[in-house]
Amino acid sequence: MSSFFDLYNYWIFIFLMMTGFYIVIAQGNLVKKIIGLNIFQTSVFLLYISMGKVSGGTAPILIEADVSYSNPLPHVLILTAIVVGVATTAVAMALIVRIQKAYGTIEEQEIHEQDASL
Amino acid sequence: MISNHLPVLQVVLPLLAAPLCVLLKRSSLLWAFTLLVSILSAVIAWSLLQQTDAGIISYAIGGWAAPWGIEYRVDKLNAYVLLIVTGIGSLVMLGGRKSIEQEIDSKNLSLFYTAYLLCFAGLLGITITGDAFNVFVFLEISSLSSYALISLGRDRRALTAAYQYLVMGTIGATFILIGIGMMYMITGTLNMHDLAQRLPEAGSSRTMLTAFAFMFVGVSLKLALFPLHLWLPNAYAYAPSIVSAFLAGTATKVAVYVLLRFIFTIFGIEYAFTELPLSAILMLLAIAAILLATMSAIYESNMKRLFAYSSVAQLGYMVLGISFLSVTGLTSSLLHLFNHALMKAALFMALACVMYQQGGVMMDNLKGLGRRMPWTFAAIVIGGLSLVGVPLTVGFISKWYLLLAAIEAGQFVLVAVVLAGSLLALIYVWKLVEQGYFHSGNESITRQEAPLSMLIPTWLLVLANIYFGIDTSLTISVAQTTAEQLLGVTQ
Amino acid sequence: MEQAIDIILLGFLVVVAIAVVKQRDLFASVILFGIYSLLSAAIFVSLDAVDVAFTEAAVGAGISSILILSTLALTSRNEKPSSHSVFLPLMVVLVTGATLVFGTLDMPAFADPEAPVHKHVAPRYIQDSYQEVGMPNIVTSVLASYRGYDTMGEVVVIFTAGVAVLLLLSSVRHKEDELSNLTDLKHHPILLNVAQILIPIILLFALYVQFHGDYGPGGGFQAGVIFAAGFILYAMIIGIDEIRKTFTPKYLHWLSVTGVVLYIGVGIVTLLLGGEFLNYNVLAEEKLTGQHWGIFLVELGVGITVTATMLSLFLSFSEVRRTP
Amino acid sequence: MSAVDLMLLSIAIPFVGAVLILSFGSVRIAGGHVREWLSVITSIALLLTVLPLLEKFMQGASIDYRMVEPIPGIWLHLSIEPLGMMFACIASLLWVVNTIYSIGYMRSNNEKNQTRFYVCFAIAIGSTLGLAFSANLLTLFIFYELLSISTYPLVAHKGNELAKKGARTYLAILMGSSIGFLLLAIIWTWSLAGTLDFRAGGILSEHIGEPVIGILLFLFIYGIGKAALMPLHKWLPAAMVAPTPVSALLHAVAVVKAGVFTVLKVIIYIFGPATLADSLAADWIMYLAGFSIVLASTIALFQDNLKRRLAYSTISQLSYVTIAAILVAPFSIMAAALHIAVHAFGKITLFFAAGSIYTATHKTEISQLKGIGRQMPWTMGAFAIGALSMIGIPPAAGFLSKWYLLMGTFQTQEWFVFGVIIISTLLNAAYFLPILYTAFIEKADDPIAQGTMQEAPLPIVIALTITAGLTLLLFFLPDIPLQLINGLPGVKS
Repeated sequence: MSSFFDLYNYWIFIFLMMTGFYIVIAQGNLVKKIIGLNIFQTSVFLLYISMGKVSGGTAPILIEADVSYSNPLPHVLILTAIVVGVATTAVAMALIVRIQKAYGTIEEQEIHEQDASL
Repeated sequence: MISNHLPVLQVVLPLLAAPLCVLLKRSSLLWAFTLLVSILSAVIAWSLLQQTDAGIISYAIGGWAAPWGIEYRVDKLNAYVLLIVTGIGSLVMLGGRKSIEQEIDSKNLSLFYTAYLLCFAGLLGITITGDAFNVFVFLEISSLSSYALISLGRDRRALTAAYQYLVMGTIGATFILIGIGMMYMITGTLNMHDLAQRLPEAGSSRTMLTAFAFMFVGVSLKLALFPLHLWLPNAYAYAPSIVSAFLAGTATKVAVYVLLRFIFTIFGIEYAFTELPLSAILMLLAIAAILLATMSAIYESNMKRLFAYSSVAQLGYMVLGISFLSVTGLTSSLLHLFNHALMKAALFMALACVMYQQGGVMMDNLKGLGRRMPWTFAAIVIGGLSLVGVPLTVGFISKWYLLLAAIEAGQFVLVAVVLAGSLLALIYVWKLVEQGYFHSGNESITRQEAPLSMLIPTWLLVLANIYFGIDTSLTISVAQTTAEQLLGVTQ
Repeated sequence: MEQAIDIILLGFLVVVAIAVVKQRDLFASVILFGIYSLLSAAIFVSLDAVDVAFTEAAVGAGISSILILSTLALTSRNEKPSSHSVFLPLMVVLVTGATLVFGTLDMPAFADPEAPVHKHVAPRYIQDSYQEVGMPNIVTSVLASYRGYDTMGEVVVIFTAGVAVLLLLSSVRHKEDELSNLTDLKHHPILLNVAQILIPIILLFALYVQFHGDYGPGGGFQAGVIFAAGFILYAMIIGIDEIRKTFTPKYLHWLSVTGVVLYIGVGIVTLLLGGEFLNYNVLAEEKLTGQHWGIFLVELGVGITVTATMLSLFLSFSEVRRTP
Repeated sequence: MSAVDLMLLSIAIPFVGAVLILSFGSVRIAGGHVREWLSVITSIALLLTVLPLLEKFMQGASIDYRMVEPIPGIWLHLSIEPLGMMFACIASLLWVVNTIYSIGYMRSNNEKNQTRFYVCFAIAIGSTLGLAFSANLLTLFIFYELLSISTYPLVAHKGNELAKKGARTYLAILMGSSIGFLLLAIIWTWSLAGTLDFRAGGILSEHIGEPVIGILLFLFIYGIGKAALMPLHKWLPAAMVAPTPVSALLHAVAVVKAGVFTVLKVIIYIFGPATLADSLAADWIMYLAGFSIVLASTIALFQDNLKRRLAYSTISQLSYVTIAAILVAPFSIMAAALHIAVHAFGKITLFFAAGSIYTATHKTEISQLKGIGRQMPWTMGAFAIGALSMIGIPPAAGFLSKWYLLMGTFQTQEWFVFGVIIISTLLNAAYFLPILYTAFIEKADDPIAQGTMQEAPLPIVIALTITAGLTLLLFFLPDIPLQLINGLPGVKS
């Protein structure tokens, strides 16, 4: 088993992920949920990138000197994931605007009440 | 030459067609173009399925060999799923024009078709790829477009349904992302085939277990596996009719495929079923899905929601088949994958006809429908009987194999559950029948049948429900060989 | 020293994240999220992921925040206290978190060069990509060539989002003639002057990022976002009308289609030239030249689509009618 | 035309008829609706197909046809054996009579949705023919389910709450038992034996031991809800809401006959007499059937509603077949097979008579029937013949099967069954003879009606006269059924 100092980075990221996740599932405001989702995802990105890190390594842009590079693959993946994240946020925001127009609120609970009263 | 590139064309064709839809403005052109693309995709899928007879097809995108580049890898399993998605897509589109014109704003039509094709391409992309991360990318293409498609429903609840789906779907996708990351961490690769070889070498570890757990939960969310199904009923219920028909026939099937792929190909039976109690977990979830979702369906008065709940239950049957870990069990799941796609596409297409003529799909709209729309209602009844598993329909074949698997496994409790599920399904189907045929005071009703352009595709699907319930040479042989391949049983 | 910075940054992240949970003012939450994003970007830099840092800063702190703020302007700023039961979410989160922590216990130590991730697949990118693709920036090589197909998917994702937002907002947008009376910040002299100086530089920088991605951090995506940011800044401070007149929705739409089609088109051309889809080697006599051309074109496609879509997203939100 | 063609034709004719009726049925022509003519023509065409088929079969033609293979190893497979041939003859013969009767009944009572009625009727007959000619359990199951589904609309025909409720019970029990038990039993059989073919001597004998025999036997017997073994009998009284021709279809022509037919087939060809001969479970079924006979007869005794009394009589008569089959002695199998025919003719006569009374006088309760014998002599004469057949008094055909059954009990020394038969015969007499007494001896309450002839419409009278005649004829000329039955495995030992 690895020691605490080898892993604390991961644990902090996990804490951050869970904070975001908590906001998504526990809070009722639609915008707030998406903020939580973003925090959740950004923290996952941190986890990914951290696994590509090589101690003493440098950014994976080739230079003449004989150095070790960090793993570029997670970077590529996360670039894609960031784009996916913003795309999701955009769609979510558009939905929220429409929900506001349709229900006059963006609180989950009030929406449920309106639907239930039908 | 072109036959070598079919794997990539399978996805690129609709993917390229999607933005090109913007060039077209006329509704008829848009429809014809989308239909053409769907049918061409189905042709490609069919020839891919033929090609897989000779073995697995591998296509290195960008000319980079796997695992450095992204590989498209087609075996019987995904060729079969590709055929389901494209086949259903084509038939739904064939009958979709009028319904789409009625339910979608005319100024949004190009964008609607664009989104539809994106969703279509996304589902195909998930199915065909041999790269774990590529699954995530195409998953998001299909998800984002389906959120938009669902939100276009006329009822304002379509918006909240789409939002709920968006949140659940994104959580699922993020879980999948975490799972992929951990698998990558253990093995250093993203290629599924490579993962399959390197994961056992890495030996089981806590990281692997976590990767498995996150993949499983993530995929289950997309699959609407009980109890993670909460997004599905509303999403199917309030989406535009054609979107419901398309998604009900395809989206969850692709999710089941992903589940199979990652359990059987990537992690392997050894790990998933020997080291983990996956069998028991799947069984429990399946039982709950079958019984509880069917019960919910019985009390539902919105037809689309009713059939959406029934979908959750039917997914339970598929998962139950997997849990037996036998050739028969897996065959039943794979058969049901195909058969259920046919049933639900037929039913939701018929509901699209009802929506088109009646403007609603509540129980009340069904009163006397057997007279008013005899063909449409007959389609609903046959689709319903197929759900129950009455002989001469596809549902019977699925149920036969599932029960056979349960009997072979000596699991008589599960036999009882499956039978109980069928009988409960009989109840909700019969509610419809009574409403449509035996509602008193329906003598004065005039006929208002749906237009032929919608009826014909609906009936093609209905007839497919019967045809594949009688001539099963295609489905059973593919399902069986695939099941044997997945289980590593060679005959 | 490096570790100390790390720990401080991580500490900040934790504080910000908790603050977002507590915060009831949505506007503040968004700003906090922007800060969270920027801090993450800083950590990305310290983790050698410069491209990612660049993108996170531009997207998380930039575009995402703008989109959420635009939404807040149309909805409400304050979150109502939730009467949700806290127990169930808390349990879910605890179980999920515990599973993850459990999973880390067998993970290789942080930054361990012997970890499996560094031993398979990645070494080839580091060792051979220069010979095979000819780019100093390995991330660009992998992004645009080895895994160019993922990137194509990414462009399609952005395009999809554009389509989705247009579909969603079409029914609540102003008509063309109602648009002129929207407010802008033209009357703030300082803002105006700074913007007038800054905007050309931003656009120039975007061009640099677009075409220099082969050598340094950056590429089509980052460039597209920066381009869009420049125009958005212009729209917010100097005048949205001119932006709107220049970039009509139709035009933007065409642009974003062009980008996607350009990317896929490159793939189709490689197919026609007898290679696999997106195998740039066949684009020219010399393999590396082919790679160069291929990457140039697809990055251009990415840049065009991203610029157009981002701008279109911003404009779509700005045109939503305020009255319900 | 070859025998196979005739067989296929005989199944196809009713379905084709159904399609024609559906398409053109509502058109009016001189003398009624097209649907009536079409029904008559179809039913006669069917009879004219089945009779030459019977001839060819009696000459020893082997008739076998495989259609498709929906599940690898299991074909949709048709072939004719004696029992099926007999059943097909009964169904097609009675359909002709029943059609004539239906026309009279449906017209006189101004029933709605008549096109649907004739269509479903034809489908039900087609399914019955298919069931009779099924060569394996899967094929049989398919037609069995088709029969349940196609008769549902007939039961729910009136469309009012009562009809819907009755039809719901009908369907729930029939499909519930067939999906819940029968299907399971079939799949289990398949997984044990690797075949579902009906084979002389049975297919299970080598594959199962005692506990499984019992469980499977129970699953089969209770899975075949159409055989109405108690407590799965509730659907029969519930289905009494249907118009009388439908009751005739259920009780005589098709549905319950399909049930006991399936029971017989399963016992003879799936288990095989040898397997059951010394099975404990078979004894249990025997006791349950005996119990069912006595209890149903007792309940019948207390029913004032004529159709309900007849329904409970059917329940008890069906268990005769089951109990005879489960004895698996040569004579008892003969009795079981013969009773299918005998009961069909007798019971259809009784229902026709009940319907005739209803059509002419709108009376449904036995206590209202005082003096009706003088008012409707043809009807009540036929009723008397039917009743005698049920009790088992010569010269009605009912005597024959009871006789063989008693012989069977001597063969097997099952004195329990012997006792049951005696008690039940007494009970039968006790609930049928008072009806005759009320009808013929007692004086009507309403003196005006007294003595005036007031028969039902002609088609009805013709129909019930034919069936009553057949009931008598069968007693004097039982050659054809007996010749067929002698061809059954297990009879000629």
